[in-house]
Amino acid sequence: MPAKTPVKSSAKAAPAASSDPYKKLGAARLLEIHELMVRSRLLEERLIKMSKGGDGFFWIGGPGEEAFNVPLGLHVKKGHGVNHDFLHLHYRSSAIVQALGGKPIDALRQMRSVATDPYSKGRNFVNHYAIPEWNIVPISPTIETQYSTSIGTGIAQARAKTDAITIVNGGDAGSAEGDFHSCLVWANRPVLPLPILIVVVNNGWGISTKEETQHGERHIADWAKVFPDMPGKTIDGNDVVSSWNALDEAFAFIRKNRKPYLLEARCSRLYGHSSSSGANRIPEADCIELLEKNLVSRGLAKADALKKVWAAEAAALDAAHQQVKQEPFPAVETVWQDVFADGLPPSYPTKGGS
Amino acid sequence: MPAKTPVKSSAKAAPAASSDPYKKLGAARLLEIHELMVRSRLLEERLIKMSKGGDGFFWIGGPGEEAFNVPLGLHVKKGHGVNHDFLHLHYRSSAIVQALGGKPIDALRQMRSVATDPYSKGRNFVNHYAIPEWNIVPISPTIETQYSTSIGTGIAQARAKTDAITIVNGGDAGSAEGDFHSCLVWANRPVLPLPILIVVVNNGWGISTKEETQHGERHIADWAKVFPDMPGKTIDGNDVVSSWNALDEAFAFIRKNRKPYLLEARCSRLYGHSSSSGANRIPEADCIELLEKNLVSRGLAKADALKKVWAAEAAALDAAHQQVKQEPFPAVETVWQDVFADGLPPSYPTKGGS
Amino acid sequence: MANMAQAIRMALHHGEQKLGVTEIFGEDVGPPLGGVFTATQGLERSWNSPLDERGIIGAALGLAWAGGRPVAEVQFVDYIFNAIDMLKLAANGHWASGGKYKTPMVVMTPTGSGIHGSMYHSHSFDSVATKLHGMKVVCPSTPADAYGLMISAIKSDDPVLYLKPKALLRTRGEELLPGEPDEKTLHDMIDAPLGDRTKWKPKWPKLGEYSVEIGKAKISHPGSAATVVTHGRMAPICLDVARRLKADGKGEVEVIDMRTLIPYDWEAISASIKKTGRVLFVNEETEITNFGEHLIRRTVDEMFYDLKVRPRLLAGKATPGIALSPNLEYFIQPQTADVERAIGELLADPA
Amino acid sequence: MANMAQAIRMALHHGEQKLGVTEIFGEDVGPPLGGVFTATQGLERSWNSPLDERGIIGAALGLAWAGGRPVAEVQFVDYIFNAIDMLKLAANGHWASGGKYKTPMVVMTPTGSGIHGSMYHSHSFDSVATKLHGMKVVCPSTPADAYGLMISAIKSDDPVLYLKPKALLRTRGEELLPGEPDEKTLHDMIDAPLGDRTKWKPKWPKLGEYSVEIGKAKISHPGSAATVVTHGRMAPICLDVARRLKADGKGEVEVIDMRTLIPYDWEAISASIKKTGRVLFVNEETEITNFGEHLIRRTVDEMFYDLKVRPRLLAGKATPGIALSPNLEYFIQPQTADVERAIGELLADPA
Ligand SMILES: Cc1ncc(C[n+]2csc(CCOP(=O)(O)OP(=O)(O)O)c2C)c(N)n1
Ligand SMILES: Cc1ncc(C[n+]2csc(CCOP(=O)(O)OP(=O)(O)O)c2C)c(N)n1
Ligand SMILES: [Mg+2]
Ligand SMILES: [Mg+2]
Repeated sequence: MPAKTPVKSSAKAAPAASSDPYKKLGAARLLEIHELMVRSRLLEERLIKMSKGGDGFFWIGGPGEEAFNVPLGLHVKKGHGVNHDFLHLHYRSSAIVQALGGKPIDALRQMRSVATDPYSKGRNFVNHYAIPEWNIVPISPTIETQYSTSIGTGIAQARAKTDAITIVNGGDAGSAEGDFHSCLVWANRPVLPLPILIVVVNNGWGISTKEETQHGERHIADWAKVFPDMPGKTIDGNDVVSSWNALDEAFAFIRKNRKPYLLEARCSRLYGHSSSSGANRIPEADCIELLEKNLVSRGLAKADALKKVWAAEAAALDAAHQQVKQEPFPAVETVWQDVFADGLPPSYPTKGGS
Repeated sequence: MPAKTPVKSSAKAAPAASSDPYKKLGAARLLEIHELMVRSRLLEERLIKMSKGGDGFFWIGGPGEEAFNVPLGLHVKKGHGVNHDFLHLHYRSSAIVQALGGKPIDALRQMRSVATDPYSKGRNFVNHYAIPEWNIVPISPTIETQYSTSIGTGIAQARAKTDAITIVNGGDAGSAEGDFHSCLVWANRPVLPLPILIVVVNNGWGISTKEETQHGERHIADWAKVFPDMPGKTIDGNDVVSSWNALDEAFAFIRKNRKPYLLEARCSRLYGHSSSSGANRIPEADCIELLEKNLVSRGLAKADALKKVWAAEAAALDAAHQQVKQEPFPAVETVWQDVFADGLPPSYPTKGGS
Repeated sequence: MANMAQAIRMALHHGEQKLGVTEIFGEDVGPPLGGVFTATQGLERSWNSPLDERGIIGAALGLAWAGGRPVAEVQFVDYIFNAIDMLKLAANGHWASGGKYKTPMVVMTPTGSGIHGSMYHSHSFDSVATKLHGMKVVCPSTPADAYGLMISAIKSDDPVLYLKPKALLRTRGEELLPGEPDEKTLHDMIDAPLGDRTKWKPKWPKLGEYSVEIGKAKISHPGSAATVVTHGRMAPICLDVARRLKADGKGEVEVIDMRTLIPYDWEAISASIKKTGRVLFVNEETEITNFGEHLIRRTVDEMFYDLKVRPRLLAGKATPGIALSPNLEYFIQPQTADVERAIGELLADPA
Repeated sequence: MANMAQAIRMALHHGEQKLGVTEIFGEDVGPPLGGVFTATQGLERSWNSPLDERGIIGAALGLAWAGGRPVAEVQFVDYIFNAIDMLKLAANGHWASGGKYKTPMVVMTPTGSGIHGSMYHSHSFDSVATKLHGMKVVCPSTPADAYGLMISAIKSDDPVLYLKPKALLRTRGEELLPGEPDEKTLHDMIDAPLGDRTKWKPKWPKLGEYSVEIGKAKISHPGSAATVVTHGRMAPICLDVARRLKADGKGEVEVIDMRTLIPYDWEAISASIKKTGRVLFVNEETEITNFGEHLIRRTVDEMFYDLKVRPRLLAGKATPGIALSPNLEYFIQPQTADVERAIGELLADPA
């Protein structure tokens, strides 16, 4: 069983030796990750621009979490139904969705709330995904409720003969909600332990509130100390390789043992909380910069080649944005779609009063 | 600081030697406790009888918890306001109230829901106390919400220059609710730790649900392991002396350090959950029997004298019951009292429709 | 005749045998108790959850998203108020996801007064329930309807809130379910014995197909003198009063048992009002922001000129809770005498 | 002129200086942010709580029981639905304890739509709020009322739910508070600077005594042709339409801004209806089980023969949420044009 004591991994891995974790992971994988990180970052920066430019309203998203979220996405057994992994995500999970193969243009559509928004038909905020093909259940703006719903897919998978698992993802401040407790309690029931990867991305903030003012526990992963059967670990989520290795271990543990695992990843919050707080760049560690440094210094990539990734992704995004600008807004009558699965009964009140 | 590892104290203390914990506590104190335990037990048995005899309806109460609850009550700094201890209790706390000086007749009044019921004017179930003179805040039938309200009196006392503390009391199954989490989180905030004695009485059951099917933690007190500054301990709540000593330690720790303490007491549930499950005697350890055995075997009391306590308490209860039977039920218009603190406005709708 | 708890139990048995229900859970729902009202006794797929309503609704929602048809219980509706946000998520998930995620789940919970339940075993919930837009809401008043609505609730691809009137769970109806054995036989077959139950297994009777469509009210007593629209605990009371009025030659009152609150059967209600021109809405929730007031508003909107007299509401009094002392409970909550008085006034009102 | 957020801030400052408020708390309520709408900026007693609405209401209730006068915030009313049981405890504690425990606490929370808030920053709450019997419920629509109602809420020995219309928090009113400095001066005195705030302290203006009694509505526009009863976000819209109708010579509409939902000012409402015989209730919550429907029911009960035309409701459409895309939001939620149409129809209805 993995260590119960949180392990603070260092972002500065020694680049020498064949045991170098970057080299072990290998250039091909790292470049794949890098490309997805860049795509996710540029997507978020575009969304911010749209919010500021009147091309949509509220923005909230996950720039700064790519080094953790992309590796997480790449560990997912992607597909539909209980034999594939379920994802209960939140509004900072864009890089997970991109790693799974999400199309940036669809996020732009949700940002502009056009009729083609495939996640909510122009109803919900940006980065609120719902993708049944990949078991991404509807993201809700309500903090921490995903920890309660994760119990359900966890039960379904605990019953099934499968190695598929449930992943739930949320923030540090949200762990004060009772839903976090519910998830811990239900995942550790002796009669039916649940195969859930309980992730907390700790960016040190809940909007304007500092982590250290509210948390009496040393690490959020220390909640695992209550349960002898649940490992808990804290890692540096700004480092791709620490993230990758921790996720390797956690996924493997859960797939095999059908028991929960609590993983806390410390990440940056690069543009503050949301557009409400300005969405300006904050001087915190940038995981993509860090990865690029590590790649170049090890000779795993050339700076030039990395720059080209940025350019290509930006160009693709430009094109997507141009297209979305042409797309119509949803028609007002569409609000009556999807109220019920079997359609709106003719006598349902629809006038908004007399 | 007290041990973080739960300590299972034994009910069978060796009676010899001057270090005998019973002798250390002394006959006077033990006999005081015994009398209060008997009073509480007889009260509950009378309430059960009333429920079965149509002299009231639903019964729920705390027979079996006297060895823990009476010592708890005797540790309370009793009075009104932030310089006295606050109590956030639940429906099994009768022995705490008796230890503080509650009158058995008042519980009979609430059972029969007569106009003289001082706790709720005939509105609430029996054993739902509300005694501002002693800082016993209104007991609600909603499981675990007292753990959320305890935060508030805890904050008031953390701000005040006082050694007074807040005590919250509830059951094992209820610890699955988010309110338990809220209490742990708020009590351990680094910027304002709260002087709360967080009690969980573990009787092994939530109605018909066995503890061991739902709890992945070894002891409920293990939740303290999350917080380096909060002690946690599990004790045998059927034993007066174990209870007394653990409470001594916990109260002293909180009064002095102004920090929370998590105390789990294992107790019997002597008449099952409530009248809904029959309220018949269950063959579990009886803490009064145990105390009497310990008293007599040590020569701290004579069996005869103990029997007289039962007889005297029973007689007092008979008289009280006779009196309550004479008392009138509340008049229907009284339901309009206390809706608002400043009285019902004349145009408030009171017809129950057209 | 089955009582309502037995009827629900048999419907859930059908659900786990034939309709794909694999999880039936909640506080004390599994063995040995089988629910505080025995509605889940003897089922194969029932189990005890932690004491955590938020987790219960969350688990149901996750199970629905995973392709299941879970039936979750909140032990009393009085204890659902810490999880309204979870119910909202269940209700709005299909719409929020642009139709991507269906939510086939049933949340059942005992509602209403009438069991000397005091402040926290007497709550009604219609007002909040009818505002969980996207949620279907049903509330049977007879065992047969309880059975039939549970079958439809399980089959529904929408989340269904299934309100069980506390006061009626042990009452029997007048209709038999197809193939239902007599009372004594049924009891011996499916009621758990007192004492040790570890080896007990129910014998389930073979019932014929039976279901009650969601969204359809029932005219439990036909009439043309006035319309009474009700549901749940108040439905048998209204029926009883209507029968006595008829027997006494005092008027033929049409009683509509709504059975479904959302989407409600406006066709049935409006057709009756059109016929009678007099209408009383009866339910036991408090009178401020009451679901019956919505129906009155709609009646006034759409049928103002069909009304012979003003439409009326009979509901609970707006106290902060329902008091234990019986005279207080009977004062706060509508009782038979109140229904008699209200219908009497409705009939007597000069047109 | 102060905007509504500034007015609330000044009232809370008065509360902590003079009325015994020692705890003002909630998510991001303390420094550096001072609330997501800046309503608690610069206060001495404001602090950041954990992200836990149940704990927030629980803490407020405990503080009230301990003799305090806490002011707690739920960041958006959209996020209050995990703590309805806690609000019920606050509301019913005085009654449940037979009058033994008073509960002087204020829970303030932004309500309603109008900020492109999508599904979870657009909620209204009147229906649940008005069923928390024992709780007083207020909802100002101008900065002066916001100030005056906060003063009264703090002084109240009952729990008060203080609903702040999201769309109005940054709007300014027409009335000045006694002693209020001009806009620019006020800004310089009490608005936190951008950037580093660690050394900033507000300078509070000296205001004269001002309060608004709980339970008293305001006639914001007198008239005798028809009555419009409203509150919150819809109040300035109704006022604006009434003014334009008057200016255009199309009728004098009396606009009643309720300000208090519980206990509501039935005297003011019924007096106006008696005068006009025509009434429209306007609010932005969904139309099924809407508080306005209660007022219509009561109007029908008590004033049926005073009505010249049928009473009307203008409310939100009963979708599972409020959609983000602006045309969808404007379709779901009542807007100025809807008010114009509804008042037009009310005036045009032949008596
Ligand atoms: C139940 C609920 N309460 C409050 C909010 C408002 N809110 C949105 S994000 C946020 C802070 C979340 O902090 P954290 O959990 O650390 O996640 P982060 O945003 O830092 O990723 C708050 C309070 C909400 N969305 N839901
Ligand atoms: C919020 C809530 N949910 C459910 C109930 C119904 N209920 C009453 S007591 C009880 C079991 C409580 O078990 P535990 O916490 O162990 O306390 P005990 O009764 O054993 O002392 C339940 C489920 C309730 N009162 N409140
Ligand atoms: Mg955070
Ligand atoms: Mg227990």
